[in-house]
Formats: sequence, structure tokens, C-alpha cells
Amino acid sequence: MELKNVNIKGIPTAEFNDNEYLENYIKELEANGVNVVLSKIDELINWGRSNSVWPLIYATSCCGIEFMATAAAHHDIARFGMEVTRNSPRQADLMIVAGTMVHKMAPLIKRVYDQMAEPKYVVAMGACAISGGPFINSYHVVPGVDQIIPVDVYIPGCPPRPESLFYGLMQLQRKIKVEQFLGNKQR
Amino acid sequence: MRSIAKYFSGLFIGISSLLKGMSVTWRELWTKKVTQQYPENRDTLVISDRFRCELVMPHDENNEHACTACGICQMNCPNGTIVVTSQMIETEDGKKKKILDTHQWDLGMCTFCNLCVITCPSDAIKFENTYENAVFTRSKLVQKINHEGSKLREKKKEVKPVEAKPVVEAKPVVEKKAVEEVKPEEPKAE
Amino acid sequence: MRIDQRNKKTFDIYNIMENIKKLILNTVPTAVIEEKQKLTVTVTFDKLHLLAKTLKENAALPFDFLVKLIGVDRGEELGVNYLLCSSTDLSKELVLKTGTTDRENPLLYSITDLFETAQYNEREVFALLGIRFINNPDMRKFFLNADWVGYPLRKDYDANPELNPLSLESVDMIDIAPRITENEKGELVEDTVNIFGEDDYIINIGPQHPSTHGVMHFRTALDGEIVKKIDVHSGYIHRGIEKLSESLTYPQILHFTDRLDYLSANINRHGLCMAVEKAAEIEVPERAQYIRTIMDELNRIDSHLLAWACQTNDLGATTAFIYGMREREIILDIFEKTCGGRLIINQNVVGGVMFDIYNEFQKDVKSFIIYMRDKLKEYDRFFSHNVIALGRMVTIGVLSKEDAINYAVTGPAGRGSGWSCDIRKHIPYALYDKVDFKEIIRTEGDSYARYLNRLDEIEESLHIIEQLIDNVPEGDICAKVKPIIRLPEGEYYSRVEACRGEFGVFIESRGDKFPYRLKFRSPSMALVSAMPLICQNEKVSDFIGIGGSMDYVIPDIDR
Amino acid sequence: MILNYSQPLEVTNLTSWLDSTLRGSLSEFWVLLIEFVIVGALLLAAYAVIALILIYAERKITAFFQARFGPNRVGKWGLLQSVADMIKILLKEIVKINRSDRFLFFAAPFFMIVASMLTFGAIPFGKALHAIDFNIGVLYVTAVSSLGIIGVLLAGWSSNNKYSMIGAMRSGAQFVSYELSAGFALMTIVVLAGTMQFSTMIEGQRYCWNIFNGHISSMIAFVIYLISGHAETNRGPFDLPEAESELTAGYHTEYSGLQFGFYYLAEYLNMFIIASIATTVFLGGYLPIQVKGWVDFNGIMDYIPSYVWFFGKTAVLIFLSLWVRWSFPRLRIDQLLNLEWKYLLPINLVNIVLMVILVLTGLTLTDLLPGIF
Repeated sequence: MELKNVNIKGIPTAEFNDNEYLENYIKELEANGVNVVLSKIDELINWGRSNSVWPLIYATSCCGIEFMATAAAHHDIARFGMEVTRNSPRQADLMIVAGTMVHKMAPLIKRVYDQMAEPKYVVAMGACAISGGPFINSYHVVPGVDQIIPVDVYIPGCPPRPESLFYGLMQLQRKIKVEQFLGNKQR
Repeated sequence: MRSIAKYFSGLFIGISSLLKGMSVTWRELWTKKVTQQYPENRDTLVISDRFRCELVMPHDENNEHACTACGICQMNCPNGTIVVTSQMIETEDGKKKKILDTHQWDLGMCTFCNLCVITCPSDAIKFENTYENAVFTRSKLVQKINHEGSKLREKKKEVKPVEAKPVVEAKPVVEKKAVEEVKPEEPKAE
Repeated sequence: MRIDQRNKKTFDIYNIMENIKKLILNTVPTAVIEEKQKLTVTVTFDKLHLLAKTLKENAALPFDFLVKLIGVDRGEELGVNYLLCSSTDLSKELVLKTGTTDRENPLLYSITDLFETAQYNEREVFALLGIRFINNPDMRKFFLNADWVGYPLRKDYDANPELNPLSLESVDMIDIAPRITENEKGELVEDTVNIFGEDDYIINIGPQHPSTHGVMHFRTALDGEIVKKIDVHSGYIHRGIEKLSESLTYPQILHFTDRLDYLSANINRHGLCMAVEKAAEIEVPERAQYIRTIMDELNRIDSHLLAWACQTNDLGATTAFIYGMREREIILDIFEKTCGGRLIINQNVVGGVMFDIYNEFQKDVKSFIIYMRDKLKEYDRFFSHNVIALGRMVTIGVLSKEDAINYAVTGPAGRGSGWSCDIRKHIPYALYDKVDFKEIIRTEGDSYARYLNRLDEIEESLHIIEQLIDNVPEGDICAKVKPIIRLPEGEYYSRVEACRGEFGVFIESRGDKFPYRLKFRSPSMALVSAMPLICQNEKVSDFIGIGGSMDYVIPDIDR
Repeated sequence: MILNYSQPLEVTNLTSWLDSTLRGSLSEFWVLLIEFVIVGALLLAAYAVIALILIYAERKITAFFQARFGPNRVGKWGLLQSVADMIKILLKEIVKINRSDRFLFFAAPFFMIVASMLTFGAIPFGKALHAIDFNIGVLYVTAVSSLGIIGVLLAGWSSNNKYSMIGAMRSGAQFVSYELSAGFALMTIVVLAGTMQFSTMIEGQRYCWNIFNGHISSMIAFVIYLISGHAETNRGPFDLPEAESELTAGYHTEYSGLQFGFYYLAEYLNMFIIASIATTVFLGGYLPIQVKGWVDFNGIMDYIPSYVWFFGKTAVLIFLSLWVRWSFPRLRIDQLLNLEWKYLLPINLVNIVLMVILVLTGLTLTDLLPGIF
């Protein structure tokens, strides 16, 4: 698996941010060694998974509205096959954390994350979810959702515009595409 | 009798209202779709110039910028997104002068309130509309916005000197504590 | 002729207010009356309930609308400010102040029996300042967990994170509320109440639920499909904005207002700017006033469109939702081109606006007005008369006018109950006294009235914009403001009509560049506090529908 | 045999060829066995393929109703979108729920899928594309398709989740009520057609579909059948059991992975089944449009294979159902039951009587205008 084989329609690989992370990730995975046949099947599986990311919207504030705008006609998240927002964590693949996380909410988001079925991914959308954003100095705010659950992609913005969200989701698709389902125990 | 009439009129009014609703969706089925298809339209997509997505420090062809490292942006930032580090050097004519070391800005914390830009006395920074910023690693969001080896553009008209503030040590912003300690301070010159 | 009338009117007001002063002194001879920005009355805590009751029940000018209830740590004493006004004329305002010097176990008397809206506000004061209220039926902390150490808004709050570590353990809900009551003998009794019965079938709607419009937590007792009782839990997005503001300068605080009720971001910001401008006596240029008013109204349309969309979505009509969002996107485009933000636009600053309008602004807005009028007709055809939708809205969730005032439900919801409560009419600000618009009032008080009110208000907003858009004068967009704004010592209030009702700002300044205490009145808090009342005995589906029609925004409540 | 020459695209050719070849070399038992296996496998494959196509179609059509494009990045025009979804669902973890009734929780999705499979087998897709042709086909379909509700109820009960429970209870009430109407509507046509066997019923509609034959009465029955069929499949505006904005995901809240996939597929299949029964009973099934006396026209129409006619008619009905679904808000449970018990059922009862009168007095179109129909 090489990074240049990971294609996303519309944007050339070289123009994506943070390619080093993926390269390192691939190297790490390949250290485990996977034979060719399995890797072909893996590609098919990853193709399916990356193109069918059903999100669970963990929206607490403003970014949730921006997600709604993304889902609506003007930007249409359905083009990526992601309009199937599942409100039940059991059926979702991706948790989009959109908004501030506070102390009172922390156990709940952890619980919802635990309820999700593997494979599961988390996207931190907006400054609040990434770092606490404007409220970083507050007594009741968790400084970033990555303190509670592992985050795969960070989408900065306050709130990120729909195109930024799409970009972040495409980054996630890239990450899913380099994963190995067979022959690798991690995830 | 009246109740029967009501029963049927209710039925027909109801059905006609439903049909009206369906006629609206039918018309929408054939209208032009408003969807703009990012990323396919990446080359033609117009995002307003004023849209704030990323803080940049414009450098000219000589790799020079306008930042005097006064730190006003850092003071005005409501949540400590900007950390300006500077160093004192001695110029050729023997004067002490503060120059910019790093201008560090955390994209993952910025609220895009624009206070840094409007208060900057030398117009050294501005927001740009580059929206493709998502990354896999948190530390990638902490950016140094002055270029490597850049220096202050010498101007004929001196910018009003601003009292030096305590020089803040460059600390990795990933540790949030480090940022928190930087309480906004009031510039003494007005 | 007109001048005469106006004089007569001011004379009347003067007379009435003089009478009120007499009334206050008759009831509580020890009361201290001061003429500040508002008429301020300070009484001892044991007299407050009596005074509030007299003021509420006086026939000449009943002060029956509790606008704000503000807990303040005044240093040596912990106190509460009550901003009261008359429901018939919102410009007649009065501030009651009281306090206690006991910082260990501060106790004040509750006014929940007079103003229902006080209940959640008092619980909030308890959570943030530790003042307990005697006779409040439910003295649980409102925003914070029961085991939270310390009271954040006190000046001596210890923010050490080790006291309140981040816990990831789920805790079971405990439905027992402590309270403190005064019996006939005048003794204080502490006991507990069970919120729910033993056999109640309780479901948790929220905090993470597709249609609570955010992270509200309604513990709902059901009888089959019928809602028996609702218990509101809040604080899942309590970010401590008021505490944070106490260490920020006024221009810095502005960015929080956008994130309270993010759907009326611009209007909230307008409210805070007005408060600061009034206090610092800054004259806002004419051009800025025009831009502010136009942007406010665009923001209102934006918010009402989203509210419409979400309400239809709550009722199960996804397509309508998408249509609403589609129209909204055009406003967002205009915002983006003007201020460089879509949802959170950072437009208003102290003294004016941050960004001037762009060249094509007028053209874009005008074409939007034409487009929107057309779409309003389509909404009417598509949803407003749909027999299913009618069944889900008409006579559902009825809120009477008395209850609306009692629960301080303002905005389209309050006006849907027949209460004229539009700040733009009662206390005109910006350019609202120069434009012609109707205050939309319906008397039914049900979901449908609220629904139609919103659509009609979109039409009125379009009308307002139409009158202003061609007349934007040339000139500065921002007054000259000192880099460091220090407000003179005092208490400042400002009130604006946000999309969901009255948004209010209270600033107590001690002459510093930071506010000593800053409090926002959130319209959504009142809307949610009325939910248990109007949802009782409705079906659980209607509970969702009513929530949609009330259209609250949770971060606005939690702050 | 003349028929076959004029219809070269018909599957009848293939099946009869296969049958005769097999019979040429094997005994009766083996022939039947092999044919059963082939038919079973084909049905399963058709089941999956139809569901995938329907999911894709729904997402796309919905998008067009909502002024957007819908899936268009996976494959050409997003054609492979639902394939990707299925691959993902197949490999998704199946979460085991603590404190649930394990056995029932596991069994519930199978009820759902088996019910729709059983119904699926009895539907005539085209000439010779008809797995079972009972003489009581209509009764069988009505009976078997109502098995699915057990899957819903069990899911709601065994999940140990209050939302699921409410969803399942709503579903129970809804299904029982609307099954009545659907049954009555079909019975109205049985009165008209005088048979319960699908094949006979279809042949009887060669020149005049049942929906026209019984004119007023048939039309009413058709509308009622569509409404109640729509309600039976739990699709909007009758999607209360899984009302997203109220009950997160209703009865299947706790299901993940393949088990959820079963519900997901069954939902679409049920929609297809309702549409195909309506096609068969009301719209002449796989028969082409034919007019008595227009020999050339009939010949051309006959040239189009029967399965195309069948799927075409079904597609129209499915489109209608999507159109309705995406136009209306959701009903409340009491409104839903009101609609059934106050409007549909009384109308239905009157309608059956009316149909009986029509048939007895010879007022059906075939009786009135035998020259044309």
C-alpha cells in the first residue's frame, strides 16, 4: 500500500494536508506484514467502509448548525453517502463531535462512544471540540474532546464552513483507506 | 347531519391540502438543484475574500514582514491563541531593538474574532480564506506564521513604539497550561 | 400637538413612577430608593417578597414581568438583583436589590410563588453563587453536578482543577430534590421531595437526542404515550461564560455573545454593544446603525427560517427542513461576504460595526427579499395548511397569556400567546423607531400560533429591510473608541429583541476595564421553563413538536 | 408456442429449455431438487439486488425532491453507494447487549427477513417467473407478510431499551390496525376477480385491469391499499415506530451491524412487496397494456417482456410512495389510529358492499362494455 494509491475524487493526494501522518501510519501497518491476496480484499473492504461512513452527530452547539447546513441542499453531504445520520450509536461509524464538551457531558460522550460498534471513528469539528476554543480557560470545559476519546481527524474553524467539514471527512476517508482489516489486530 | 357534513368536508379539505403539498415537491423535483459540488468544483469555488479561515502574515518578495513583535495581538486575543516571542538585538547604531522570533498561532483554538487583525498597529497580519485545514495530528494546527529567516520591513515612517512587554518564552502550545499563563496584558501606550 | 401629547405622556410616567415610589415606601419604609440608570430599590432580604408581591399586585402599574434575576457577589455580601417591569409597558422598569452577608450559609426568600420564571433562575444562582432560596420547591443545582465543589461566580472561587476533576464515570440520576421551607411558625425546615412517583415509567429525552435542539435533558415520566411530568436538567453545555467575562475586556467579551444563542449571534452582540455604548456614552454613527439594523433583521430571518426548518423536521417533514435550510444559505452568503463569517459573524463592535457593507450588498439583499417572499408562499402551500401538520400543531401545547408573563416567555412564543412583548416596539433601539413594522400577535397560544408568528415575522423583517436598504447613509461605520474601554462605576442594563425573545445584558462595573459582574438574560431559559407546563398531558410526539415550536437554543440557557 | 416467437426476450424460453434438458438426463426427483435450489438461489439474489437498487433509488429520488443531488461520488452517479454500504454493514461489529433477552434479541431480525422472504416467493415477477402459485395466493401473502410484526415486537421487547419498547408498541398498534384495511382492500378485488390465485387474477386482467374494472370501488380500494400498505411498511408519514426525531431509531435502536442490516433491507423489501402486490392485484401484474381489437398495438406491447412491465409498474408505485413519504410530516399515534378506524375501515366496509353490488348487478366495466374491455 502506498499513499499515492489512496485516491479521493476531486483532490490530488499531494494537495492534502498532513500526508506524513498517513505515510507513517502505512509504514507502521506494513511492519506487521500482509500478503497480497489479503491486501486486495482489504482494499475492497476499505473501499466499502470509506464510502459508507454513517455519522452520529454529537452536536452540542454552533458547529451542529453548521453540520445541518452541510446536510442541507446547498452543500449536500449525501454526495459522499453520509446523509444517513444514525441517531443510534450502535449503527453509526463516525462520531462527529461538534461543539464544546463540558464536565457534565464528559461521561455521556464516553458512554456513547463505547456504545458504538467497531470500526468507529471520531472527528473533532471546530475549535471547541479540538481544544476548548473560546472557553479553554473555563472551569467547566474539557479542553478538547481528545481528552476523553481518541480523535481521528481535527477540523479547525469556529465553526468550520461546510467545505472544511467535507475536507475533513475526505481526510478521514483517506485514513480509512489505508487501514488493514485482515491480518492486523489493531482495529 | 352536520357532523356527517363535517366528516366529509374534513376528509376532502384534508386530501386537497395533501395534494397541494405534493404538488410543491413535484415542482421541486424538476427545478434546478442548488447543490455546489465541493470538491469537484474546487477550482471554481468562490469564497468571499473576507472569510476568515487562517491567520497569515504577508511577506513580500524579500521575505520581509511588517510585524514589530509588539505583542498587541497576543494581548487582545481572548483565549491565548497567539504567542509572540521576540528577542532583543542591538542594531548597528547601537540602539536596542526588539525583533520577532516566532509568531505562533493555534488554528485549533482560534475563534476568528478578528481582534488581533483590527488592533494590529502595523497591519502585519490578516485572515485568509483558505478553508482546507483538517489534519490528523493536533500539533499540526499550531502554526508559526512568520516565515523562516524573515525580517522586519524597514519603513520610512516609524510605527509608534510600544512599550516592551515581558518576553514570553516559546513553549509548545500543545500543553495548554503554557498558554493559560499568558494573561492578556494592557498595552500602556494608547 | 404631538409634542403636547408626548409631554403629557412623560408627565404620566413621572406621575406613575412617583406613585410607585410612594407605594414602595408605604410597604417597606426602610427601602432605599436610588435613581440610577433604572429606578433601584434596595431592601433587606426579609422584606423583598412582600415588596415584590405589592408591586406585582398594584393595580395602577403591575410589575408582573420578572425580566432578570441576577446573583451578584458584592464582596462582603451575596446579593440578588431583580429587574422587574410591567407586562403592559415594558419600558417601565424597576430594579430590586437585596442581599445577605452570611457567606457560609446564605439564605434568601424565593419569589417563585409570584414569578414562576424565578424558579430556574434561583436554582442557577444557587449553583453559581451558593445562595439558597427559602420556599423554592426544588433546590437542586441547575447547571452543575450536585457534587461540584465551590461556587464559580463567587470572587473567592478556587479554580483548582483538582477540586473538580474530569470524571468519565456515568452516574445514575437521582430524582430527589432538597428544599428549604418556612413553616407557619416561621421556622426553617430542610427536607427533600421526590420528583417522580415510584412506578413512573421514565424515559430520558436528551441530553444527546436528535430533537432537543441541543443538549437539554428532559426526564419524562410517561403514561403510555402521554407525558405525565417533565423534569428539566441543564448544564450539559455550561461553559461559564459569565465567569470568563469577568477577566476579559469588553471588546474581548463580545465574541462570547455570538456563541450564546448562535442563531441570533448578531443581535446578542448588538445588545452587549449597546450596554457598553450607553455606559461609556459612545455615539454610534448613523451608517453603523443602519447596517446593524439590517444585519439584525437578516439574522432574524435566518434564525426564523432555521426554526421553521427544525420544527417541520421535528414533525417528521424532512423535505421542508431542507427547503428552509436552502433559503437560509442565501443569507449566510450575504453574511459571509459582509463579515467573513457564516454563522458567527463578529459584525458589531463597541461604537459601530467591524465591516462595511460590500458593493453588491444592496443588490443581493433586494433579490433575496423578492426570492424569500416567493418562498414564503411556497411554505404556506407546502406545510402551513397540511392537514397532518395542522393536527400536530393546532390546540397543542397551549400557553395562556398569564402563563406566558408568569414564565417570562417572550419572543414569537410570547406573542403567540397574545402578549405584546416586542422590545423593538416598547423600547425602540437602533432604527426601530424610524421604520414601520407590525408586531405580530396571535392569541391562541398553541404551537400553530407560534409557527405562524415566525413566518409572519419573516415577512415583517423583510419589510423593515426594504425600508432601510436604499437609504444607508454615507459616513463612518465606527465611532472613535479608546483602545481600552473603562466603564464608569455603576450598573447598566440593556435589552434587545433577539430571535427567541428578549435578550438582556447586565453589567456591573467598578470602574475597571473588566466587568465586575456580567449577566445575560437568555430568552431560551424562559421557553424551556414553560415546557413542563405546556407539555403536560400531551403525547410524547407532541412534546417534540412543542419543543420545535418553542425553538429554544440550549447554549443560550447554559451560557 | 406462437407466443414464444413473438416474445424473444421472455424468460419462459430459458426456463422451458432448462427444464427439458434436465429432464432429458435426470430422474424426476433430481430435476425438482435442482430446480428448487436454482429458484431459491435466484430469489435470494433478487432479494438482495432489489433491496440495493431500492436503497439507491430512494436516496437519489429523495435528493431530487429536496433540491440536491444525492450520492454521486461512489461509482458513476453514485451507483455503487449501496454496495459500499452493504460491505460495511456486513463487516460491522455486532454489539451484544447486556441485560437483553439474548435469544429473542438474536431471533428478531430473522423474523423480519423471513417474513418478507416468504412473501417474496409468492409474487409473480413475470411469465414463468413465479416461484409458488397457490390457489389462495392473496390469503397467503396477507398472512405471511404479517409475520414481520413479530420481528418488530420482539426487537422492541428484547432490547431492554425504553425507546425500542415504545417504538415496538406503536408498531404493534399500527400494524394490527392497518393490516385490516389492507386485507379488506384486497378482498374487495377478490370479490371482483372471483379468485385468490395470482395467476388467474392476472390473466383475468388482460384487457381491463382490476382498478378500472371495478371503477369507483376499485379505485377506492386501490387508494386504501396504498395507504395502509404504506403504513404497514412503517414508512413516513407513518414511520412512528422508528420516528427519528422522537425515538432515536425506534425498535431497532440497539441493533448494529448485520442485524441492523436485516431491518434496513427488510424495510425496503417490504416497500417493494407492497408495491408489487398492488401491481399484481390492481394493475394487471406483468401483463402489458392491451386494447381489444388493436392487434398491431398489442403485438408491439407484447414484444416488451413481461418482467419489464411488472417492474415498471412497481417502480411507478414505489415512486408514488416515495413522493408521499417525502412530502408529509409524520402523524401522531392517535391521528394514525383515527385515520384507520374512523376513515379507512368504514369506507372499506362500505366499499366491499359496493363492490359486491357492482359485481352482482353487472355494473363492472367488462360487463358494461364487453366490446372494449
